[in-house]
Amino acid sequence: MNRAFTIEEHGAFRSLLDAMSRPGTVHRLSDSVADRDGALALLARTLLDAEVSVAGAAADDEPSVRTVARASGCRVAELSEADFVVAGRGSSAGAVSRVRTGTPDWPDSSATLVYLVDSVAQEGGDAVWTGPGIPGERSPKVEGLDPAEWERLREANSGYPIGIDCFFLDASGRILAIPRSTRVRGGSR
Amino acid sequence: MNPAIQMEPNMSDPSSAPSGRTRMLSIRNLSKTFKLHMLGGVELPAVSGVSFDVLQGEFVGLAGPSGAGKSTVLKCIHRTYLASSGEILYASSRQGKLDLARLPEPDVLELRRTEIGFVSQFLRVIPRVGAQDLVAEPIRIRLGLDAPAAAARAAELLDRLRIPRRLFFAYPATFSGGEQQRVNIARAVAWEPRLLLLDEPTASLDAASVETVVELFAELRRGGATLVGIFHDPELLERIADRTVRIGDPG
Amino acid sequence: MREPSLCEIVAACDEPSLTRLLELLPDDIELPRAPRDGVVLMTCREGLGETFHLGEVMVTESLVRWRDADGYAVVVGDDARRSLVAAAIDVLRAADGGQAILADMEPLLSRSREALLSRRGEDARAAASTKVEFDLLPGA
Amino acid sequence: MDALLRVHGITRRYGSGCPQCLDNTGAAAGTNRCDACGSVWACRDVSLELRAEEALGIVGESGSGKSTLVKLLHFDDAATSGYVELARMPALEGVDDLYAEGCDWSRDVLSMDRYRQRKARDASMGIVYQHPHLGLRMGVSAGGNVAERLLSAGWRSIAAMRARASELLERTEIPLSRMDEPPRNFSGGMQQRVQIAKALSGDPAILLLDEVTTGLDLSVQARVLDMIRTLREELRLSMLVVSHDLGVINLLCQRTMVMKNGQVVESGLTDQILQDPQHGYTQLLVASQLQ
Amino acid sequence: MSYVAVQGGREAIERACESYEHRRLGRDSAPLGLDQIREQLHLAVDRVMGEGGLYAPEHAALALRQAAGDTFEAAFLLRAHRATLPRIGESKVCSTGEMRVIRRISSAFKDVPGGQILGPTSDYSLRLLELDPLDDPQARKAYLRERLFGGTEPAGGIPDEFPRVVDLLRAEGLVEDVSTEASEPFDITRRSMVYPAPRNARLQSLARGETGALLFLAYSSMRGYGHIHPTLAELRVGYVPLWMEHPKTGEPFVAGEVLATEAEVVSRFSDPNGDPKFHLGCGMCFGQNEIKAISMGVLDRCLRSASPSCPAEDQEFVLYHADGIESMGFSNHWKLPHYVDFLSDLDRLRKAREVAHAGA
Amino acid sequence: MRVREWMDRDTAPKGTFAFLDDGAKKDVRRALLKAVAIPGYQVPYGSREMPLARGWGTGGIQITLSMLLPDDVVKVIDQGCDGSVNAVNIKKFYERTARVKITTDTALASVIQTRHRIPEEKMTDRQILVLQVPYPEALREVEPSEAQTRRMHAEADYGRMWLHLYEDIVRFGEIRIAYRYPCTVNGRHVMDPSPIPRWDVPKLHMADTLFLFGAGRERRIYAVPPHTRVEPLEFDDHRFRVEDFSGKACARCGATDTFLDEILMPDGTRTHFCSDSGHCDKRRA
Repeated sequence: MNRAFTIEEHGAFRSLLDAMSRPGTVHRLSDSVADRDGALALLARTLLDAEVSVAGAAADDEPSVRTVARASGCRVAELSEADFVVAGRGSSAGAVSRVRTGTPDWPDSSATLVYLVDSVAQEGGDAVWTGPGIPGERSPKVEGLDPAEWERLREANSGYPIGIDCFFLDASGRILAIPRSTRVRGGSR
Repeated sequence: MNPAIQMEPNMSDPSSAPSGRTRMLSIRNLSKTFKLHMLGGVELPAVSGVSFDVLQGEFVGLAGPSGAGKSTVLKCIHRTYLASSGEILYASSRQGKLDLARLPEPDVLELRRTEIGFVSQFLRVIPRVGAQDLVAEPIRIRLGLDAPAAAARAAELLDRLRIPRRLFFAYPATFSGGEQQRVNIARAVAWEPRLLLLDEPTASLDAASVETVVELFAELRRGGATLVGIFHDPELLERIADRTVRIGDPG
Repeated sequence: MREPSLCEIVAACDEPSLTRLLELLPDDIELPRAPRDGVVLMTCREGLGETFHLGEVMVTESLVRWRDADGYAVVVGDDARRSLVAAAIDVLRAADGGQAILADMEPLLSRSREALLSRRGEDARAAASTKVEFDLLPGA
Repeated sequence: MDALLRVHGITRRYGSGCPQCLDNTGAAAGTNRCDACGSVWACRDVSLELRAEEALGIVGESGSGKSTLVKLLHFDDAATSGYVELARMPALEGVDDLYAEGCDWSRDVLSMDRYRQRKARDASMGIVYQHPHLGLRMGVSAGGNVAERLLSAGWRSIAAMRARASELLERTEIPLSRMDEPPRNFSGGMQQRVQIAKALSGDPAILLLDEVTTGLDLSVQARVLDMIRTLREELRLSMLVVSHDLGVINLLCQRTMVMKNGQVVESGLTDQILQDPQHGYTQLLVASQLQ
Repeated sequence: MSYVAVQGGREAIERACESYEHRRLGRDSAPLGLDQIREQLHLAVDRVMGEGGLYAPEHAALALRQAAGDTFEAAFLLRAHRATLPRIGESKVCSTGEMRVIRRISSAFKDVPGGQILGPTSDYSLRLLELDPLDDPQARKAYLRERLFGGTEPAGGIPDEFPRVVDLLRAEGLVEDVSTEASEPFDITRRSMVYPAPRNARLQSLARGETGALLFLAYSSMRGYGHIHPTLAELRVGYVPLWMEHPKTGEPFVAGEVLATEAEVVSRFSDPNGDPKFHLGCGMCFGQNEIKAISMGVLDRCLRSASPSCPAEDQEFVLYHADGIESMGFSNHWKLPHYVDFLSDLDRLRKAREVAHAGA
Repeated sequence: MRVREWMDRDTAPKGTFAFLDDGAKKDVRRALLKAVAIPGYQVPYGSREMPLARGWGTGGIQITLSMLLPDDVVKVIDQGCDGSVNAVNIKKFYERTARVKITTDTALASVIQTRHRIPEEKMTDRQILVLQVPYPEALREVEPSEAQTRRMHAEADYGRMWLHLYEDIVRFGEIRIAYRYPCTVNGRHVMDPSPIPRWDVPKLHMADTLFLFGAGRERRIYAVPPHTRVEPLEFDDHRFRVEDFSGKACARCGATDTFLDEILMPDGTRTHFCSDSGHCDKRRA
């Protein structure tokens, strides 16, 4: 195996882990990746393999799905079966309500969503995030995300611990996460 | 089968009698047939086409030969038996005019709780409940008296019915037939029902007790209660009932 | 008895034959990736019809390319050279122009096949000699 | 009087079911097991309404489905179909998403997730099983048994829980000196009374009683039954009383449902069921009753 | 400075490893060859492969040598090695019907179609320890070869395929139908077990179970803490072809052969649907390990009990505790220091005693 | 690559960076992300066998290996001590397979793997603590069946765990659980914090550090993200208490605010030393 590749994946995972542990903070997957497609492929290589599957939230997410599948060798599945779901253009087009959210016994058997957005920033948003990983509160900003998604996510995560976890991947390959444990108050975006 | 004597066959509105007194009960064309599945579905007619009225405050006796179905009529009114056909119209103080033959069960229970009492020939013994508690229970629950007041009232009734005080806390299951029946009557009258159905309440009583019971019934009536009853002793019936309705001979 | 497969025959080669087979391989066989050892999950159907994973088998896998054709082989055990030879023979059989080389290899493979069959024949013979012969009792 | 609990066509089937099932099973067929596919219809299309402060009896022989019904209502088992609603009551206001805005009735509790089912159940119901070992932890002290539901409900003061346990054990006539003893040391009747105390600990509006006196000596039975009567009156409980014993039903219940082979064959006022049974099976049951 | 117990051990640990190795290499004896282990201790090799869940005779022999003959340790080495290997893929569904049989017996019928093939087994030998070493092992080997292969070929030989005894019973409708999962079998090496476990997951788990653990549990059922009194319908030992699929052409091919043991047991009957039928159980494992296959067959049936009434019928009990590597590792870990836990325990005990004495 | 090249070259180095194959690492990573998203919930994963025995930290090792970077500085402790058998073994393994730097100084480490202790020194938001877990299921104390405990977590049915504590208090006047003290995480899941002493439990609450828990044999991974509520189970009138070291001090560094090992001296007396050896060294330096 390519050792440099392997180490790059280790680094990307540390960023993903950091992002998920500290919701609302911004991270870069790798210094050598500065675009969304590259970052998406790296994310896929880091986390996915033939044991899991990917789906697109909408029909026009097909190219992103191909990127993920090619980079990782993972399977392509129906939306309702997929472990990872790519939502391009900042919207799931309502797919959030159809992806797996886990079961009471196995809340982890849920999908992880990756939204492709314009840009992410740790501050400047008008909603207030609280919960594990957040000292006090944070108001991150996600540009290029369909404002309706927030309500959809709130709905999907209302039955905690059942729910879904999301990454927002921006045009310059930066990433920000929101796990199901985060509570979002106010704001439309 | 002979139809029962009909008092006012044309009565159409049971809520007001010509005399001006309220019609409390109006039995219309009541029939009851028992179907015995264990005997291949054989049908035993008990009463057929019974109609009569009872006015508010009246004491109406049911008469007729043994097996005529007097008790059946009484139990149909109490809904212990399900009428096969006919109507049993009852003027409830709270719920208005009702057909007891078809009233939903929870409403029947409500009436039994607040308006209609029944005295059977036998005391329904409840294990481990003493005589005084047994009588006090309906006073507490239905009249809403507190426990000491209910106990006092129960004691008074039991005294009048000459239940020895030493038996107040004893379980009635151990009592003689007469004692049990007196407790039964005390329990039935204690909560002052609006309509009291009596199924041979004095059958096993001595003469002195019968007199006390007659007095108690009289007191109930002075309070406005209506009574319908069966008595094994025709003379007693003659003496205490305002009038008698004859239930037909069995066919 | 089941005809031994190419992979089995190559795996059964003696060391000199294997060396010779490697020498006979054309120089321009491409290895898109090096032969790798790994495991194959062995799935079995048991006597009651259920399919389950009996366990993993250590194997070596090779993938080769030659003249626009792909050759592939998996041999049981950790032996990259045998796996590579089997994959190469696979591609020689599939591609145009492999016949001459294969003809050179044939005697080696054939010898190995014979040896393998003979070994299996011994197993069968030993088994047959332990078969219980029930005599039918007379008068039955 | 208002209803607290409504059950609509609840069914519990074990097995896959088949088109012949409905003809092959039920009271008329005399079995709850389908010959064609082997499915068992433990409970079939049962509906009922339990009113405030009423005791509703469910009578039937073993295999009639009465205990299954109780299990379904207590979420010990999952129904195949049908739904169950709970009336709006203060104790249940804390359960998320149980009532729709402005509705007097909850949504179907059978289709809620188990977390909320459990919360709803703990806040509204208590259960007493025939076998004390089902309802009690035999190795945990009597007081601890009573405290368990309080702990589940979020009580966090040892002193308060012990006070509450003492009160309930006293009510069920368990000597307080034995509060810290495990029920495994107790007699059957005493175990049953601890079970009742435990069932009452969460202040339930509804008490489910499953053959609670079966297997007890007659004298012990009488004591337990009397206690239940008293508690019902004092605590204004609604009860669902399951028993094969018409005597128990007669004593405790105003209304009664008769079940056979998973189906309800008859329901009515208890005295009417006993004195004027309509269905052949009920007549047989009444005729077979020891007096 | 006085003795300080807070630090230490690195050097001692190194020396302990070396000491083990030194002892293992022996003082005066010749080094142990892998081919010797593989050929002459083949049952130990088989056992290690089965419990290690990896069919790799060379590596198993290596592991046995490195573990100084400790099969637990050797199986553990094999599994640890497996963790470093990529999974190249899955085989096609392989069938024991294709097994190249070296041994096959049935205790259910005297003469079964296909015959009773006793094969290589110690079952019928006297368990007398051979105190006199062989004068000439080579001569003995030659003698045995002559006995086995020397004469004329036995008439008929053995068939390529053997009918299954269970199938013969099934044709008569005498054995239960075991419902099988149509879907992809569960893979316990990739997913954490879910209870109730599907049968295919249970079989996979038992197939890599520790022989002694399976025997103990199965024996508890046979002896009376359960209800399985097995009759061995069939026991087979032989080589099963490992079928793979060519990724480019899609053609199936045989990558090699895997030695395996399969046991089918029938047990007392019951009438699940009105029609009394025998219960069945199936056991199968890598290598020749007959006790394991039989025990697994018994446990397979036990674990299908509708109402578990003894430990051997409790899925969690059996499956969580039958893996030798896990139970051995965990038991070993008690040898690690537990100073902190124990001190914490002491603190609790002292406190409770204080309370008790204060109350007294 | 041509066939000759392959035959002529040196044998390729066996083994990958950080030992585990890619599939295993990805499985662990996916589980870790779920674990962080549902604090205190045990995520199942495949769990590969490691060259160390089950029970010797295989869960923690898999977590560390799936995220280790060559420039990480790693500290490994067992019972608070860098020199303990288990810690030495694991460090050797990391050095060999990932060539990371090893330290005994908590402050210098980027990843700390531990068995049974949390360092005394307050950890920062740049650090990750990986805990080795023998029993991931806090409820195992009261319920042996996995199917049952899973149901209990699903329903947040923790009455029996609380009852266990209640009974202890009634019987012994004290809660007997010494280590592995159950905690409620994020107000929802009851979690086993691994066999750390009660002394260390408060360090999990609203910390700056990410805590990852790995149980290899039991195939579970769970996590406590930073700034997360971790509350030991306690009663209003019977509070959670840590080990009592009042009146004792480390015989080596004099600390009175650390978890102390009790050492039996050859003369039969007892003395105390810091359990966290690295911290003790630092104080003496």
